Amino acid sequence: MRIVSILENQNIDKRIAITPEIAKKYIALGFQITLVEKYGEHLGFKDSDYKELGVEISTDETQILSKANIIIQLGLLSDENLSNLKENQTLIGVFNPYNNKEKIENLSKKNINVFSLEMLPRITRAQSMDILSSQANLAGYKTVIESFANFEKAIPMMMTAAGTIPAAKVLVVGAGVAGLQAIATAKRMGAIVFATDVRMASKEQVESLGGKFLTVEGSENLETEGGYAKEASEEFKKKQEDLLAETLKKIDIVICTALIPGKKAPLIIKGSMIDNMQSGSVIYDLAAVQGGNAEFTEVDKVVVKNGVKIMGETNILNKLPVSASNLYSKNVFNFVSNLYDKENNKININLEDEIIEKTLIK
Amino acid sequence: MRIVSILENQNIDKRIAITPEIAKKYIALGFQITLVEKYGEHLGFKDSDYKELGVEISTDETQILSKANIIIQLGLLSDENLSNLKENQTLIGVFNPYNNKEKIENLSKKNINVFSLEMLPRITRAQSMDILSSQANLAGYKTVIESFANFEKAIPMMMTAAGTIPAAKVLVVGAGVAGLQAIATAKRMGAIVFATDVRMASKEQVESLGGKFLTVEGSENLETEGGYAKEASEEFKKKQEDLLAETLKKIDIVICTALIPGKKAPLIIKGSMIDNMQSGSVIYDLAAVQGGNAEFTEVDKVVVKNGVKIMGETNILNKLPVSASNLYSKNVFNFVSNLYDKENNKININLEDEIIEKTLIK
Amino acid sequence: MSANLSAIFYLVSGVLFILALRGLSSPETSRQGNFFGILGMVIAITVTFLSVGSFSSGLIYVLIFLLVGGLIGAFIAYKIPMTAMPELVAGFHSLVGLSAVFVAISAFLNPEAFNLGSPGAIKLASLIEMSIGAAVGAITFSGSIIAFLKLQGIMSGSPITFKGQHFLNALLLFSILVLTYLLCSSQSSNFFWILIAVSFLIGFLLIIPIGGADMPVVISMLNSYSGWAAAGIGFTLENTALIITGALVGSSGAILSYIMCKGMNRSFFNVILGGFGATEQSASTGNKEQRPVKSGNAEDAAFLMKNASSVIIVPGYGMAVAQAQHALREMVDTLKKNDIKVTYAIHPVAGRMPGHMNVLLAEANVPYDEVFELEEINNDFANADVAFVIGANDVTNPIAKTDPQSPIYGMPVLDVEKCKSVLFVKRSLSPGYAGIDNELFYKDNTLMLFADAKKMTEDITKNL
Amino acid sequence: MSANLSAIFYLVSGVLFILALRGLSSPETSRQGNFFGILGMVIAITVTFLSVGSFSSGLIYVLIFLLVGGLIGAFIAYKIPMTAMPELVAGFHSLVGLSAVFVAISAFLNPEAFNLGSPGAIKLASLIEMSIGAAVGAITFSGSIIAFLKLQGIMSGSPITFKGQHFLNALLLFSILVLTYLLCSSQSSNFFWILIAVSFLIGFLLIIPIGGADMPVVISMLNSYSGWAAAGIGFTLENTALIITGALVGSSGAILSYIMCKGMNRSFFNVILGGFGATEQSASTGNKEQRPVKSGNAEDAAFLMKNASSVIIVPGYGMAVAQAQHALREMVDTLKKNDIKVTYAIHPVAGRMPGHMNVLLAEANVPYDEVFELEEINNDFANADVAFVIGANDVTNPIAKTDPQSPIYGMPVLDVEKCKSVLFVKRSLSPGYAGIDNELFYKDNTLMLFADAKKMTEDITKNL
Amino acid sequence: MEIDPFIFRLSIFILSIFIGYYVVWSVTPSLHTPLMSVTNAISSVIIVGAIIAGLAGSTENVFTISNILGFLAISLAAINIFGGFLVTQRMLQMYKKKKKDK
Amino acid sequence: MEIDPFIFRLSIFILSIFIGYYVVWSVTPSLHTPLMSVTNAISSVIIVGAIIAGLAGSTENVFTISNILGFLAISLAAINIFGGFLVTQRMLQMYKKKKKDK
Ligand SMILES: NC(=O)c1ccc[n+]([C@@H]2O[C@H](COP(=O)([O-])OP(=O)(O)OC[C@H]3O[C@@H](n4cnc5c(N)ncnc54)[C@H](OP(=O)(O)O)[C@@H]3O)[C@@H](O)[C@H]2O)c1
Ligand SMILES: NC(=O)c1ccc[n+]([C@@H]2O[C@H](COP(=O)([O-])OP(=O)(O)OC[C@H]3O[C@@H](n4cnc5c(N)ncnc54)[C@H](OP(=O)(O)O)[C@@H]3O)[C@@H](O)[C@H]2O)c1
Ligand SMILES: NC(=O)c1ccc[n+]([C@@H]2O[C@H](COP(=O)([O-])OP(=O)(O)OC[C@H]3O[C@@H](n4cnc5c(N)ncnc54)[C@H](O)[C@@H]3O)[C@@H](O)[C@H]2O)c1
Ligand SMILES: NC(=O)c1ccc[n+]([C@@H]2O[C@H](COP(=O)([O-])OP(=O)(O)OC[C@H]3O[C@@H](n4cnc5c(N)ncnc54)[C@H](O)[C@@H]3O)[C@@H](O)[C@H]2O)c1
Repeated sequence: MRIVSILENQNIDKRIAITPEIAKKYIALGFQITLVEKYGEHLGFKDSDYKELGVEISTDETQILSKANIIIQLGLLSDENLSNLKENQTLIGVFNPYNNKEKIENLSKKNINVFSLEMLPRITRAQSMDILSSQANLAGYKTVIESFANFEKAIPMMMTAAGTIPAAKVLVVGAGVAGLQAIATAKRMGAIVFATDVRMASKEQVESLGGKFLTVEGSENLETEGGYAKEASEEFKKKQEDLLAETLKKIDIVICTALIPGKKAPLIIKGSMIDNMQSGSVIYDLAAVQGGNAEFTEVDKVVVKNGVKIMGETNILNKLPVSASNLYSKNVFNFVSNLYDKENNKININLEDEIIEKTLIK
Repeated sequence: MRIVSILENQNIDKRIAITPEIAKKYIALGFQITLVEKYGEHLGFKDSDYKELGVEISTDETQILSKANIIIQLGLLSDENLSNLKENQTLIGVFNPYNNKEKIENLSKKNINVFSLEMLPRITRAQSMDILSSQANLAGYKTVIESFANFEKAIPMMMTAAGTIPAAKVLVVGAGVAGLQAIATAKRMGAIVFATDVRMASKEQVESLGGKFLTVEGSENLETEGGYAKEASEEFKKKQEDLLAETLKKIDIVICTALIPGKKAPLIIKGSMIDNMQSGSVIYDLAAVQGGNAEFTEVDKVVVKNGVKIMGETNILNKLPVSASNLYSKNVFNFVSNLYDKENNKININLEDEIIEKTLIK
Repeated sequence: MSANLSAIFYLVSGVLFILALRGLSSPETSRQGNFFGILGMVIAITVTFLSVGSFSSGLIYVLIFLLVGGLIGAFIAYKIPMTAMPELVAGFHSLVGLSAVFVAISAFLNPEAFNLGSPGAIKLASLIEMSIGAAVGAITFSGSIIAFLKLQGIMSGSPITFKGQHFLNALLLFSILVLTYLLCSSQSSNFFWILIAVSFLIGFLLIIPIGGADMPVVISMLNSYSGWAAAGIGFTLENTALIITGALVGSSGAILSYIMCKGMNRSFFNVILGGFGATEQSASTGNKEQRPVKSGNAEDAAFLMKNASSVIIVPGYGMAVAQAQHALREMVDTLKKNDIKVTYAIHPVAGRMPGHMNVLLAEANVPYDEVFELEEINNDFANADVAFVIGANDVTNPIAKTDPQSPIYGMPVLDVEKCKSVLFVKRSLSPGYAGIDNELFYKDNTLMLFADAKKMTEDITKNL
Repeated sequence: MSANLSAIFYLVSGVLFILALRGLSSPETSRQGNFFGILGMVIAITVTFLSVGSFSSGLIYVLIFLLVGGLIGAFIAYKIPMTAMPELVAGFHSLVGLSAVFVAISAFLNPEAFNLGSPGAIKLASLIEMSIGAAVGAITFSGSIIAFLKLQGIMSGSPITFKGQHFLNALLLFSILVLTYLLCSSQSSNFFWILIAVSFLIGFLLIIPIGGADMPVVISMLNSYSGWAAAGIGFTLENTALIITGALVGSSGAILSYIMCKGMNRSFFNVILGGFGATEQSASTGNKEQRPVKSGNAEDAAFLMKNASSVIIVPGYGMAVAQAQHALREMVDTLKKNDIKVTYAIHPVAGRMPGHMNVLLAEANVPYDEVFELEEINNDFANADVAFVIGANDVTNPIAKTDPQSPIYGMPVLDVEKCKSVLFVKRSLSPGYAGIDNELFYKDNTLMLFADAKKMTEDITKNL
Repeated sequence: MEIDPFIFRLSIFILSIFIGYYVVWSVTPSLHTPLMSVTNAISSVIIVGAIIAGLAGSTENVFTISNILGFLAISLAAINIFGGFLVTQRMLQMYKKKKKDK
Repeated sequence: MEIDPFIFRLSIFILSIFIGYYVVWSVTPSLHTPLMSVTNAISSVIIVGAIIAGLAGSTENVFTISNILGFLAISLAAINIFGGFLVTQRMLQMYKKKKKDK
């Protein structure tokens, strides 16, 4: 069984899918590995590091792919490379099947097993393969670091002989995995952190990290109707918006992480709210690619509105590629281990297994 | 009495010397103020904000300077502007008199009072005017934020389902004001922080912030000879270097802040040490302008040696201009208050006052 | 032996008993305390022999019975498993009760021997004292028997209640008074026998409505009764040792049951009156079947940890909710001061976000080298004395290893149950994120500490 | 009144005295306790009047003297400033001692009235008891007088020692035994007078070598003596109330002085034997002139803060060195639970780097709205009850406002001294960064808490 | 002027109650179980009464009902005394071992 | 079989010592000063002896030395009783006030 991986388009993604640490684990399980040359060099993993472990390094992408049983990537391969894939090969990565429907259908037709890992069910057993969690977690962290770096004031409170610098106020919109890590990171730095989410369960979670949850008056009535706030009345939404607008006036940094799986990101920070924000504030929109939670978000651009910097990137993890690759490759390894039938040395596509069933794209 | 200030060369310095908050204080003391137009706009202080307080805004720099009794700046004025200054005007700022000897001598000849604030004596009473402390403090903070933003891994320890990210190890060289703030900031973020300094008193200070002081074996003998370690023997220095080299092998981020007043910064991180550092590590050299504490430091460039990024900027505070300006202008205000004889509405150059005596450049 | 001398010796033995109880104020002095108790008893018995003076041939029988009883007692003491302590104490109580009854009867039948007058003309005071001794003794006896049976599982542990129970009890207690009055006025032995019979009945009725969980309180209460019985007999026999000891045991038992109720957060009167407690309990249980858990307080936890040589801390989401990280650090510092090795075991998904626990522990300045991930530390549980699970639940649930049906099947879990003792700090028995019950709560080596994590940790620190 | 009835009443008053002391276990019940004490006293006195029976014309004098004494007592109680409590108690003790002596003499002179035999033929036991009562009473009297004089400052507070002091004391104590023996065997009143005289001398000698600082312990010890004296007289008069109360006061006083010694970290025997303590003290002082400071322990600090309605915390570099921020937060939480308003006052240059304190307080999760900078809070000190200065020094030094020569002249400082009380937590009297002495340490409203900041804060929390 | 000894006994009784009260409060909770078994053992000081009962009466007939009851009471109390003290000893021994372990 | 009342008194004495011991340990340290003044007040129950002394002897001559000493002792003890209890009351009042303040 041969596992291979080639480099992504470096403009889009600097992450890699197999770190030396994980390569070692594959080999221990009995796999052969081939990687393209300079696979990890930009992250400080030298080809020699891989070779020492017994990994084959090759220059020819086509040849690499042709030998492969399993191909592990982050995003889809280039069209050319895709067309070279053969029957019974297995392709693992994050392929966004909604947007790349056609390409993937072609592969399926060729009897290529395509596993797209963002489809993993969020069951406990799949936690160790959950690339969404592992990457969102890092994204949440990095967003805070980036926005702090772009903020022209200091974050923590400092009472000094030359006057007091007040603690910066950070608002985290959406308290999922990324949001929670953002809260934690901002809090560590000494910021005063507020957070908002539609899931009521997140209030406790936010508070467990020392954040303040923006609770809408009258929200108690809502909670009884069921944990989720989706079914919120118009009146409630109005109240929530008012609260947000009011809060934003004193907020220095906004971290947007609100997403709805499979849909466009909800628009939460309206233009009128931004108008009322202090000049010099920063909005970092992690949801930029899905449309953004803030009104003027543009991907990979810094939009300045009324003195407020609104930022968002395609892939913030490009700024944290080493950690991101470490976790990603570990996730994939766990996934492959689950897929692999060691006794018979073959990929065992057991559709009874929810994990395999949900990720396999048919 | 009229106080004026014009913009610095924006390429070198984005800070300003009079914020609206401080303008108000000057006016309350009975001063008039004139500023150049768009003086604080880049920092979010609008001209209208100043005007509301009674500040005069003017477009003509020459005119502004000619009306002035006191001119408050950060760095020296352009040569042209300098030549326009007149007798009995007072110029306050940070003028680096060692490097700008000639220019300042010219001014003195013209009977212009030049006060260079980095010459302030470090006495308790001068603490509120101590621009070195206030700016170094912010620099220490920002250096950490910048180096974290440039580090390709996550800083805090995270034990997750996809594996553990170990806590990053940070070494702070020089535990003065900037160094201590750097220690505090890195520690907050969850890094494991080491620090080194030649002043033995700094050990306790480092530990008071949760950092680990690199103690050289046999240092106990040294301490008895007097608080400072300058008089250290060669043998001791050798030991210290070995310890540092050993430590650096596992360090992810190095923050250099070691300075010796009025001298070139000491070279502490030797090339051989950098060779042994892990690829992907970051060295941020705050001492870059004074020559740097690391071997390959170049001002305003990112030098990559053996996978280690070595960075250093002329003025890191350009990335934190709002906070820096707030503190700077407050410092200067305190200095001016001390200088100003309210009853007689004049500048009172009382050479008995250590603060005035030391800062006045003759 | 002169009456004065023996009185002094009785006083001495009373004082020794006081010292015996006092010794228990700390584990160090406790064994010394027990020794004082034994000494006091030896003195009391010896003095009695010497002061009776008339060494009838009965002496030999006395010695024989003493020996037989002693042997039986010693045998039981050595054979009984430590876990059966509560039953044992209950059983022993019944004996004290019964012997009080026997002594009272004996005195009633042969008052001359005790200097109480002659049959049919017993001194009034003595008659009253005697009745009290006999009645309380009988109540102690039958009550202890029931407690014993309940604890042994021979009788169902669940409360047995019926309508009018309290009324009946009150009636019977009142009848005791009446019977005593009649006895005193008529000196007729019949009333004495009825009195004793009714007392047996009362003991029985008092204990059956009390649930198994409250038995420790009951035992302590019966202990108290046996003390009062002894005191009653003491007055009859004009014996200082019996009076002192009886009063001592009587009041200490009563206070102890009060303290225990407080510790269990139960109302003393509800427990003692019985039945009331039961309804309350069943209400909170709902109709869900509830398995018994061992629950303790901060003192128990502190005791366990103080005597451990290594402790592993397992933090979970509850620690984050309670923001107990600082308090936890404080507790660990105190443990370390006592030379106890403490490490933290972090499960990869503890909390609600990756690295949740790390954030909090770093905030509390926990050194990184004390923090271990699951794989590093999972084998250490078997060698550790105590696992201190604070607000974690799912991440310790062994069902993940055994039941493929369980939603968390396949998740690696921390093997806390391999520790000698497991302490679980949480507010209730409610499940964690995964919504499933945790088998560990019901294990023998688990002690549940029901409280907010911060509060509990602080309390434990206070007790260390 | 029959002897039995009065005995019962005496018992009741004894029990009431026990309850009086028990009431002091918490401030809530303390006033009730005092009431029990008064009640017990009223009962004891009334019963005595009733039981003496023979209402001689002396009764009127008794009442007059009672009234006069009562008025004087009440007057003193109302006039005395609260700060003079120690002197007052010492003074009162002397009275008890003296009255014990008087009663003993009275009984010796007129034994028939007390049922003790006739003059020259007093019962042996009574004679011994009487001697004990008189001797202890006399010691109490003269000892208390000395203590009173020392505390009032009439006599120098410093220990007065001379060679052979301990030997002399031992000799005198031994002579008491001899005198008692002689008295018993000869019934000669002379020995009785000598006995009393020697006892007065002993009291005097016992107290003079004890330093002023140890006086509270001494007072409690004298309290104990007065109890024993009362018990001695109680035996003489065969009075249960006196015996119970005497023993109660005697043992409680002894234990209290032991507890106080422990609290002050002094050896009980050193204090009681006197003189030893003194040498130790002077050694530690060295030869440097040292001004007196009031130093306290965690309990004192806890007590002050518990009774405050607002507390301002002033952290400084020492808090950072001790890493006491978490412990401090814990303490503040506890204070807030007691409804005490707590705020933090941050001096701009507290610590060793700008914002030093903020970093640490944020780490301990102190809410930002409780943290104030100097200008915001400096006026609040005047209205606060307690300033808790933890490891800060220079930033509170008022010399910056007054002495232009001082290196810190001109620096704004926190006006902590305006608080009702100032607590300084630091390890010693050594100066801070600026290297100058701080006047505040020696102020009247300052209490120094010498310890590591973390340790002390934890201890205070325990005592809250 | 003679006081009935009963009153003294009553005093003793009442004072002992106080002692019992205080003694228990000062016992550490972890020793509550040993406390129970010690008090249990102590309360069988009733054996004093049993011995008197057993030896009471004429020297000839030692088997009056009264005596027999006494004998039985002796046995019962003896079980308690030996059992109680020994079991306490065992329990306390356990505490000691634990301490030494570390 | 009669027991000397002295023995009873001794018992009472000893038991009271125990109570004194325990009672003090349970007093909160902040109340140690009131404790001292209360015990001081209580110890002047010696007034009982003083009254007996004052009233002792023949009804005619109430001024035997013995009586006079009694009278003096009464005064001294009375000072103590009133002074002690009242001053305690004042101290405790202070505690109460402080509590209320907030
Ligand atoms: N780490 C992640 O990224 C992540 C993300 C999402 C979900 N999860 C899931 O979260 C779970 C984590 O396991 P866990 O053991 O940490 O938590 P858990 O299983 O959710 O258990 C937490 C326990 O803490 C107790 N608790 C809550 N508040 C408390 C308080 N104030 N004081 C004391 N106890 C308190 C609760 O019991 P009481 O109510 O009885 O007090 C609860 O049983 C796993 O099931 C994991 O799959 C993890
Ligand atoms: N903030 C800045 O930027 C900066 C920079 C440099 C210098 N300074 C100077 O530093 C000073 C700051 O004032 P400050 O009041 O914060 O500090 P300070 O005046 O230096 O006093 C600190 C006190 O803490 C005590 N201490 C040290 N370790 C302790 C421990 N473990 N437990 C308890 N107490 C401990 C010391 O007394 P013991 O030894 O008796 O315990 C010392 O007196 C000012 O003079 C300021 O000018 C400030
Ligand atoms: N069981 C597991 O193993 C497991 C693993 C990872 C995550 N989770 C849970 O899944 C949940 C979602 O995590 P995620 O980060 O992947 O979610 P996500 O990335 O899809 O969304 C991020 C957050 O945005 C919030 N959001 C959506 N619309 C919003 C709006 N209009 N306003 C404000 N907030 C809005 C969502 O509620 C969510 O919390 C979390 O509760 C997380 O704990 C569970
Ligand atoms: N009294 C006051 O009011 C006041 C105000 C500010 C600062 N200070 C003190 O002044 C001192 C210096 O502060 P600074 O930040 O201005 O100093 P700095 O900027 O001149 O130097 C920074 C640090 O580098 C260290 N250093 C120099 N050579 C080194 C070498 N070879 N290796 C390692 N470290 C080396 C110095 O000891 C110093 O700690 C600090 O102790 C600070 O607390 C006092």
